[in-house]
Amino acid sequence: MGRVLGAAFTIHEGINSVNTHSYGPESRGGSCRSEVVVSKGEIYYPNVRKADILVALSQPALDTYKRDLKEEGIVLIDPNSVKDVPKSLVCYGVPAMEIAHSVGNVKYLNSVVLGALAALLKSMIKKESLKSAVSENVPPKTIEKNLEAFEKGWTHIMNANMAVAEYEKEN
Amino acid sequence: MIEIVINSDYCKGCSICVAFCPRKVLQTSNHINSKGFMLPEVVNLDACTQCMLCEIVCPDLAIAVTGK
Amino acid sequence: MVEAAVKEKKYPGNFRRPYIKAGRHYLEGSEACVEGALVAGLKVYAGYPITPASEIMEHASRRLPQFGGRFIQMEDEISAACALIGASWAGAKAMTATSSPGFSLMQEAISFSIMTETPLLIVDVQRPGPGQGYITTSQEDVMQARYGHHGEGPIIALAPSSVQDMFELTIEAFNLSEKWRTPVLLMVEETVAHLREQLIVPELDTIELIKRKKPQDLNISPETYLPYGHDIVPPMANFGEGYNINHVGLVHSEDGNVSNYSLKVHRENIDRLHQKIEGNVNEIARIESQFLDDCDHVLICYGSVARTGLEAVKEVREVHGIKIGFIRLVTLWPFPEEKLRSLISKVKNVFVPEMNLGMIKHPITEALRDKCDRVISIPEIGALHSPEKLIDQIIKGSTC
Amino acid sequence: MLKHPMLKYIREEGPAGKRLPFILCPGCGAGQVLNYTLHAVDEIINQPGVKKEDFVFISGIGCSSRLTSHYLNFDSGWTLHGRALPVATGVLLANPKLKVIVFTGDGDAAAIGGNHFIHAFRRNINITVICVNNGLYGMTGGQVAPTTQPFTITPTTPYGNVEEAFDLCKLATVAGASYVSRWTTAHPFQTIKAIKKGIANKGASFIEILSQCPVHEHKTPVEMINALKGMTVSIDKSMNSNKIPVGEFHFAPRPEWTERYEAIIEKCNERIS
Repeated sequence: MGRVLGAAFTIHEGINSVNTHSYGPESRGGSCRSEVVVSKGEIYYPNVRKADILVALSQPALDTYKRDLKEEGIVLIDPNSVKDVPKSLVCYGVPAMEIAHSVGNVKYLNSVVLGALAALLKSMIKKESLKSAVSENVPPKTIEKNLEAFEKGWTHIMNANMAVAEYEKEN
Repeated sequence: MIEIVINSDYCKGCSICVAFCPRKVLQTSNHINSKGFMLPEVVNLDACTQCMLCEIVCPDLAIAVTGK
Repeated sequence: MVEAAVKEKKYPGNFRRPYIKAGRHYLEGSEACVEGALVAGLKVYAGYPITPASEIMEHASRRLPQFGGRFIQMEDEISAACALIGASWAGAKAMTATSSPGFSLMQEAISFSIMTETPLLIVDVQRPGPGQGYITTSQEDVMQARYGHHGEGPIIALAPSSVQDMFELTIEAFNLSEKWRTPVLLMVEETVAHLREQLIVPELDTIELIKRKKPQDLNISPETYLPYGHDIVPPMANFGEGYNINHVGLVHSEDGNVSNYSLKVHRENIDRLHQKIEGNVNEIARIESQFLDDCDHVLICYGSVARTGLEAVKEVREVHGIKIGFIRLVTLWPFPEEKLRSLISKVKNVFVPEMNLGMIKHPITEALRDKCDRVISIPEIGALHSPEKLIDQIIKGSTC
Repeated sequence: MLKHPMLKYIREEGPAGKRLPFILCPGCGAGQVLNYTLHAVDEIINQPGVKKEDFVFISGIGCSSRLTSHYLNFDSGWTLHGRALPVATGVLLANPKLKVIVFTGDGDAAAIGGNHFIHAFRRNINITVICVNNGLYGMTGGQVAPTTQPFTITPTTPYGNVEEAFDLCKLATVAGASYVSRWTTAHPFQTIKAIKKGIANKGASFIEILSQCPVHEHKTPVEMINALKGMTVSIDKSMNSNKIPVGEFHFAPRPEWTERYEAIIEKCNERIS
């Protein structure tokens, strides 16, 4: 997921990005993590120190890695598996697993989340850039399904945003 | 004419050629080379059938027989 | 120049070789390393899986047959390194990648290939030790690279710090090994091997490729050919070309004779091997530097530490007003003592951040013995220094 | 002067001086094995279409490995102890057209190089392994080897060897060699024939040659060769015998490593074009 996000920024937007991933026993069956640093300038230190956005797809992942999130950072979760989110965080939910299954199977989960991320990052990166990066990084036979998953993730967040906006307008 | 030549620089006097020769053409001699090895000598050239066995078994490529 | 290599068909079949395209890519360090090697003309990869170097091996196994090259997974690191030696003798550019414990197993083969003057490339994706240590990042093999193998054997070792470097220095490593007829080590850290970032590939025919000097090129006949003679870097005949080359690892004279041993023959043999590399250190070694004009202090680093190093130096200069220069050793071995000395006139402190407890600090201290007040090691184990840590240490060190 | 015919394949001297006589002790079986091998190679080179420069000799370390040190007028590599097979594998990866012959000893092949031994045969890569088995470590002083018989007294088993010996031919066969035979230095013509067959076999061939070490066994070469003859029996008469069987144990050609890999290269080629 980090690789696709990084490629979208670097290849399609010409913005520097560096992607690192956790490497160890945890990447083979436990919780694993992938980090992306994006900058218009040079990126020297490759790791994330204080993240603006954290995508946490399991409760242990959020519990472990929330320490690296800015105090008022944004967290994107799958509400079906992550129940306990600290109040201080700005939280968005996308039922990624559920949507992935509706598209086909669990393999499309990453594309759902990328679609959701695209909605959250829409001021920074064009939706089309991310869609192109998804198409280039998945097996050719699955492009259509992946893009469908991407769109569903995108729509989910956009609808949620609209709901929030309406709610705020009403109150 | 058959010729059997023993290279005294290369020979280490192991006598394997003497043992392998089916016609007793060769025999260990009293000639000692510069390294102190006792060389074989040809004692019965007429009996040689050019079977080349002495040439084939020599560990030091030190003996040569005229080819057929 | 790549075109020339393509034209020189060593294998049957007309391959439309799918070289990496010129332009912008988003690749992992491991992938960039293999792509660079393929551009350099890699033909044989023999390896053994080990974390965190397996990605290089996996990528090579996918890509090599597309170029008519051969990939083999050997039974251990020892045999992997030895297979490279055989492949190189038969004329192929050969490489392997391993990590620290496997690198230890390859030391005998490295020593042997120094003695037999066999060009090959070994990539060491370093992990912390001793023992199994851990599988995170490290620079703990930089001394093993030079002194790990038995005997007086000079080595060439390079330290990449970015994905771009992984591509470019792999090509440079092959060029150096072919030019100087010697094994070359690429001392990578896990940080760089698993980093994904931008890689800009130049037009392939602008990349300079060096091939080993052969006796045929110098009109030397098989009868007069000396496998270890003619020049300080002897021309190397490949197997199968009728030059009847005898590769020997015992002390030998120029014609490869091992039975006329004398102290003189021994000394000449070792002196030439040493001179070939150490005597040409200024041509072989590269150093990058910034902000050296007005500096009171200097930070010297290599590999991925150069990333944080440069960030820290910039911030310390801009925010804290401390005049500190930046030096990155692209080449670790042969150690570029003369070049390093020529860059620095006189400074107070030399900071040496390393992902070990201070290894390259020693040759730096030796090189700058009269050019600085003190050398301060900034060690880190198992992780890349954060810029904050470096900034903090630099401020502390330069104000007391 | 009349010279031994095989000296045409030997560098008797070079610019830095003489290389012969061989460094081997008087009556060493390794020298005989070299002689047999050169006879076999000579017969193959005299066949039409075979070039001398296609032959490559690789060896490890030990008495038998000294054969390829600097004596041969062929391409050769004298490599690390036990590592001849991986180096030979590398040679074939770079140029599968070459005919690679490996000289090795019992310690080199079965002890330090034991792992490479089984894997080279499993891969069935196109090498001919000629193993000079004298049952001990000659170069280092006659110590016990993995092929030494139990109860034998050697410098490192002063109270007798407590271990059983390897049967290298069985080991090579189960590991996957496509041609396996065993002879002794007392069987010159059979050995030459076996080596020729081994080189002709496209795949991994193993030829074990039981050999004498007169120095460490404290016997004359001739006594030892006679003993080798006496202690062995042809494989078809070996059923009810305690003697060591000699002959051709296994011949079953199967796809060779580089041939199989060639198919992968072809497939990649098709997919690209």
